Amino acid sequence: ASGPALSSSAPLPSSLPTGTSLSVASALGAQQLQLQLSGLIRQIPFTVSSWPNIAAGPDVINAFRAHSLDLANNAGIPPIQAHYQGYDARIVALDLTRKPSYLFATKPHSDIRTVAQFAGRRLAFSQGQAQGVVLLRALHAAGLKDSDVQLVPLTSDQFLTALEAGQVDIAPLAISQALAYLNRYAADGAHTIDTAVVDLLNLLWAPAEVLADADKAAAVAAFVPIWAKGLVWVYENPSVWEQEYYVKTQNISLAQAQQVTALSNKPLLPPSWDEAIAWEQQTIDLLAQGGYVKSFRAETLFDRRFEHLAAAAVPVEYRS
Amino acid sequence: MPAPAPATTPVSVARGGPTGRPRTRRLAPGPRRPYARLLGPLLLLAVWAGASGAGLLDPRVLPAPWTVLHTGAHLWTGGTLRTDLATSLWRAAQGFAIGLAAGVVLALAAGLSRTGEALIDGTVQVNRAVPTLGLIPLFILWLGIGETFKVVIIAIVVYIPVYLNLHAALAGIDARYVELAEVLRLSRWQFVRQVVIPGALPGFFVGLRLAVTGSWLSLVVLEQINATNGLGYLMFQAQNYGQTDVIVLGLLIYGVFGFASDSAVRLLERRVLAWRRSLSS
Amino acid sequence: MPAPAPATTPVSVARGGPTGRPRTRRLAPGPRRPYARLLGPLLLLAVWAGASGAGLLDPRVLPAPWTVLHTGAHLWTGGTLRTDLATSLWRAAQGFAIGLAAGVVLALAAGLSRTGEALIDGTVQVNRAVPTLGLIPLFILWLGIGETFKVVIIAIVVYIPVYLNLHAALAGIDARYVELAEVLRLSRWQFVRQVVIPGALPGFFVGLRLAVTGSWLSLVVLEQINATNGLGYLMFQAQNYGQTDVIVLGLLIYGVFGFASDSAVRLLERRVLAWRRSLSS
Amino acid sequence: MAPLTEQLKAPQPTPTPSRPAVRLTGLTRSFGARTVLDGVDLDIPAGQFVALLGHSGSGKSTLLRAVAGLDHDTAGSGELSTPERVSVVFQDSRLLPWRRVLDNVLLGTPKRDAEGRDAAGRGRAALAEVGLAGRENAWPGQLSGGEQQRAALARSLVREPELLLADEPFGALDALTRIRMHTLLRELWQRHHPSVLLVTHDVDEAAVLADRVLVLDHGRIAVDLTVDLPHPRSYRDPRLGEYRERLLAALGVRPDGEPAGGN
Amino acid sequence: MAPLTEQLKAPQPTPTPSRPAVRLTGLTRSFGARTVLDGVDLDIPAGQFVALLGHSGSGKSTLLRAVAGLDHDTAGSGELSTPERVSVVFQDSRLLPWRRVLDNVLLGTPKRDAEGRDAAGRGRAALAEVGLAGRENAWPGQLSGGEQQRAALARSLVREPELLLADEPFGALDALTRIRMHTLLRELWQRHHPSVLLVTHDVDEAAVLADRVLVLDHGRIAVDLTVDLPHPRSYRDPRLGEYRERLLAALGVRPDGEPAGGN
Ligand SMILES: Nc1ncnc2c1ncn2[C@@H]1O[C@H](COP(=O)(O)OP(=O)(O)OP(=O)(O)O)[C@@H](O)[C@H]1O
Ligand SMILES: Nc1ncnc2c1ncn2[C@@H]1O[C@H](COP(=O)(O)OP(=O)(O)OP(=O)(O)O)[C@@H](O)[C@H]1O
Ligand SMILES: [Mg+2]
Ligand SMILES: [Mg+2]
Repeated sequence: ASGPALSSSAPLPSSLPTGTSLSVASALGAQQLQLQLSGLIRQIPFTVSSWPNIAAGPDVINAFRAHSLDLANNAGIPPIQAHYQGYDARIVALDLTRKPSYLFATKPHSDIRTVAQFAGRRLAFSQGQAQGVVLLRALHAAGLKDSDVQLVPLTSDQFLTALEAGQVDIAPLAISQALAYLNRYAADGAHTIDTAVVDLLNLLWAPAEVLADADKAAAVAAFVPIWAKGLVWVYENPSVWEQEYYVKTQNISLAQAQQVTALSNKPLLPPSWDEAIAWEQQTIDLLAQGGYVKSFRAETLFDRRFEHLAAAAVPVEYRS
Repeated sequence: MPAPAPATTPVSVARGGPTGRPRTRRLAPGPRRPYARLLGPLLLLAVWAGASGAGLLDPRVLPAPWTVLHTGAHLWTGGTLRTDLATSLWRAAQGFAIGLAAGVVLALAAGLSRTGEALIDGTVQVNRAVPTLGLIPLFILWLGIGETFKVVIIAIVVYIPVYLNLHAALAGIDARYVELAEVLRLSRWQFVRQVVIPGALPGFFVGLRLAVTGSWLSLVVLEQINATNGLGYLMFQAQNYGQTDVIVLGLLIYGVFGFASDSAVRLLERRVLAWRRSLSS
Repeated sequence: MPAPAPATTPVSVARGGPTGRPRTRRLAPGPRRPYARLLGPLLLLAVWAGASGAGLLDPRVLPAPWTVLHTGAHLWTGGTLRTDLATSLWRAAQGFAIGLAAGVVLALAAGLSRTGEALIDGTVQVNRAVPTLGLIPLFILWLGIGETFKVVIIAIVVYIPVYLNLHAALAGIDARYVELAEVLRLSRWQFVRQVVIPGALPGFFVGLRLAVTGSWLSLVVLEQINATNGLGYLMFQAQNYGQTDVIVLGLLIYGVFGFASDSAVRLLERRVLAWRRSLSS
Repeated sequence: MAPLTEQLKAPQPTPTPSRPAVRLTGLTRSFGARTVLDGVDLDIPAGQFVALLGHSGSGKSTLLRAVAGLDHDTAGSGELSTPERVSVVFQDSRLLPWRRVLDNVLLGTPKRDAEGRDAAGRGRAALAEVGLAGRENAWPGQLSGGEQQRAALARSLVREPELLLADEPFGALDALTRIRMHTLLRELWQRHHPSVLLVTHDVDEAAVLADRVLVLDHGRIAVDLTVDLPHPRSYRDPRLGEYRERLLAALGVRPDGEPAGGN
Repeated sequence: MAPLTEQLKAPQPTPTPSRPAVRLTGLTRSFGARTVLDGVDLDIPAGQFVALLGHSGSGKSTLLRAVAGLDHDTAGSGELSTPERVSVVFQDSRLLPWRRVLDNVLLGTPKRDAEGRDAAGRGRAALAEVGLAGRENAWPGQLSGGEQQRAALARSLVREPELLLADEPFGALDALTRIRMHTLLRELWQRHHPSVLLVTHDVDEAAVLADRVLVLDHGRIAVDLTVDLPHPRSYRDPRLGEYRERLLAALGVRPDGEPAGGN
């Protein structure tokens, strides 16, 4: 059931016809559970036709293409990839991550202590993923070029193994993963190197064709505040989340779950997207320098009609 | 008439007694020992347990069997293992059924008529040469990301060995039996049922065995895409959280399942091929 | 003596002439038509070209054949396609050779002695049930992420169908030929060479065909790990950059390669099995 | 020995009724460069019992396969007409190894025939007639050579064919069993009067059973002999002696069991 | 018919040299509940030519397989001693379909034998002797039934065994070819003096070829007859008549070719 067409410059419709439905990504089932636990799910004024468990950027783009997904939650890279692949999708909400979410872990018995020492070393690199961009940004910040280091192409799920096997000197690990790694290998002289580089964006995005459907665009607009409130709810109820999500559905121990939630970011839903757009532009330029994409204007990735919605839905403390 | 006796060296062979042995050297492997096939896997398990117990294995790399079993028990009672297994089995079973049917029908069509062969056989060869993983995006485009797409991919993984083995097996059916069927004026359907299928069964069973594990294995990849349960999902998750014991548990379940399903197919095979007098029987 | 003639309906059948046809309905598929197997793939290609030409296909989803060919020519002359293909072929060939040897040796050991069977067969069943993808981390730990590790994984993918098909085929060798070998006092080696291997060849060829494509297919996954060239790498890159034409080119190369290698094995098979009088010959 | 058989060629013309059950005209068959059948002309009237003799490798089985319409891919020419319901006993017993003996006998027969008779019952009866009562559930591989041959015979007999082609159906049988099978075959013939073309190597068998005996040599029918004696015939019947000697001579054997004409 | 053969059982004792080539004592073999060999005692002196007769299904092949040591998994007991070099012609010709005829004949023989003779040459010669010159490169599936049987015979002959076990090796041969093969076999026997145990259904063949004829019935040797006539023997030799009739009677056949004793 598609609604009337909506130009990308037209204001968002205010009415939401009954029967409108969206398919919303729920990575590892988290999104859906979050809204259920917080009760926010009852406030959704449209039908959620499904909650597909789709997280990885390429999978999301595929699902968008297949019309199997209307709204997804990703980091900053996938929208750039989608644009580069010629697929038109727009960012409709964003949450800034101030704390770095990645660390550089060394292999056991390594003498590397700073990013500057990366020169000439073997670095695990997954170019289509956030980890890859974090690495590139860190090298850039330390004044190193790609050619100064050995980039070992791997998918991020092989990073841990590659470190354990001593096949790479350095791999960027998500902080939760890095903790697990250190728990096991710190005794063998494995350590981590902090980086100031953040993976700034946690965003909600949708295919342009969804946003060109007046009814669906209205539904998306209605979902953004709920999404924002959900983030806040999780942040404010860590113990419920640990128990109900990590322990019950993810099969991990409470202790491990607590470690993970302790590292989680405070949600930050800025009323203005300028900083995010600038950051995204930097990323694009960085990737373009490495020859991984062609440069373009980051502005085109954002649908600024939605800019104010998320911030308006949360208490002031979560806006800056 | 009694000729000069050649230098014979008679070998006394007593039969039936405890010392009785035939004098002709046996080239066939001898009588089947039931459950002997368990020996290899049990040995492996013993080595693993021994090495773990002796502290030779880094538990971060390969946890001890008891750790894995403990994790298994824990996930079974308190975790999601039960639903994961049920979901995976159900997916595998659906894909398997469809793939099996498709493989059999295509193999019969291609094996019994040259037109069928011209249309089907080359296409199947191309299809099986194309990486199914590479086709996932295409299938998602056509079928969405729901269950259908998973079942279809499993069916593809299953139909290929079934087709290939069955097609080859029925191409190899002795021409003498085909002649017999012609002379007896069997209808095409009788021919298929009473000559082609039983004659091709030995080869078909190999395809079946490859297919059973194939259906199960493809879940590892498929259940990383829009699944919230299933064994593949469980292992994928564990990889995210670095839970080596869960990963090894998953591999163990695969191993046990594979061995069990293989044994089941073989049991069936032995019953259905009871007529066979071959090297192994 | 002349009995009352039963109601016969003689059918006049002229042979050799243009109208001559045998009166017994043929159940075998009839004489082989060379190159007929190309028909299916060519049809597919025609449909693809037709749909592209008519504008029915979204070129972002499935580019036209000529676009793909153009990309191919471009990558061949100006790009890395040549080295990619050569690298992939070399990797596949090494893994294939090792896997083939391992599969044959293991199948013979398991098929010809009950001890071998007890030790090997169950272990192989467990091994093949365990997803090779799930084992990648373990292999990285043991073998690193260099070429060795890739070759070993390809070898594993290859040895499984070879083992399974050869083992089943030799288990199915007619007991009468085994008796003959015993009576002729063949040595075990002669028995293997002159009875077991030729007798098991038809099944072995099926395994070989599955293995050839298997070696090639596993590159899609393997060449994502620490590879900077190879067909799998090319496709992986293309996926990252949404170069649909390159992906389709890769799939096309797989298809062509699969069809060609399969045809080669079949040609070999037809020559080696020239003695066979079967449904297909 | 070719000239010898030539000179012995029986001049006796075959009595040809208006519409023979089997008619071969100029039938030629060859394998590569070897011509095995070199223009065979043969009419078999409906209901005639014909025995076919010939050296090993002379083309008897090739002829039978041609008449049965089984040689789709063998090079050759000629005209051929045969009745619709043909039954063949192959030289090898050709039982499907994966069907039990009874199921082999019943292969392709409907559960009940046109007259409503139970197929299984008839199969059992046929097996009993060939001396295999009680072996209905054995696998073919569990039968002795002669038992397999008899099972194949039973399979042909339950079919009540218009034309029975039998390729040495008694080759693996001992004297007593063989005589029993002869009786059985004659009885079947008396009941339904099929045309029979029986390949045999036993000259006595041919003379005792058949109305007409052919000898195939060098790709042609070299001898065509009508045996004009009433049935049942005894092996000891002195009138058979003449036929026997003529046939043996056509096969190149002297009556004392030595090869004729040196060699 | 059991009582009949019993009453005909030859009382004649076998001349037993000090050390027989083959000795079976109390040999028993059974398949499930069917006892096929029920305590067979048999000594074959080295170099003796023995023919074995018996009804279809009486256990002749089972006995041969036991002597050849092939029945690893058949239930049974008894003592058995045989020479080392045994050659078997199976009841089916059992050529490996994937080896050409000459390669089948040479299967398992070394390229040159102990005396330095070329195996291929001997194989060709053996094939020529059985009338298959020129067919060396044919596949077994391209041979006629009788040709396959002769190729199997050739395979046994090149081996110069101490004991030759042959299970109806002439069953599919016409009269002339059969006589030639008889001659060939006698020649081979004269050259190397192997012990021979020949299963046949042809009473004449047994009487003409063998020094001693056995009839197997109800799992035992029912008749053990020494044929005391000089070689070569003629089929027409009237002295054979008596042997023939005793053997036919043991098989349950009257001399006129009718079953003995009703039934
Ligand atoms: N498929 C084949 N390819 C080549 N030659 C063949 C083929 N089939 C039969 N022959 C040859 O044709 C000749 C006649 O064969 P056929 O089987 O008709 O002989 P036959 O008279 O039945 O002999 P037998 O009494 O030994 O069974 C033989 O020499 C045989 O070798
Ligand atoms: N594997 C088996 N399982 C069951 N019964 C068997 C098996 N092999 C042989 N028999 C039975 O044992 C009996 C003797 O068989 P054998 O082959 O020795 O007979 P034979 O004397 O050689 O007969 P023929 O002259 O018909 O070849 C037969 O009744 C046969 O059915
Ligand atoms: Mg023949
Ligand atoms: Mg026998």
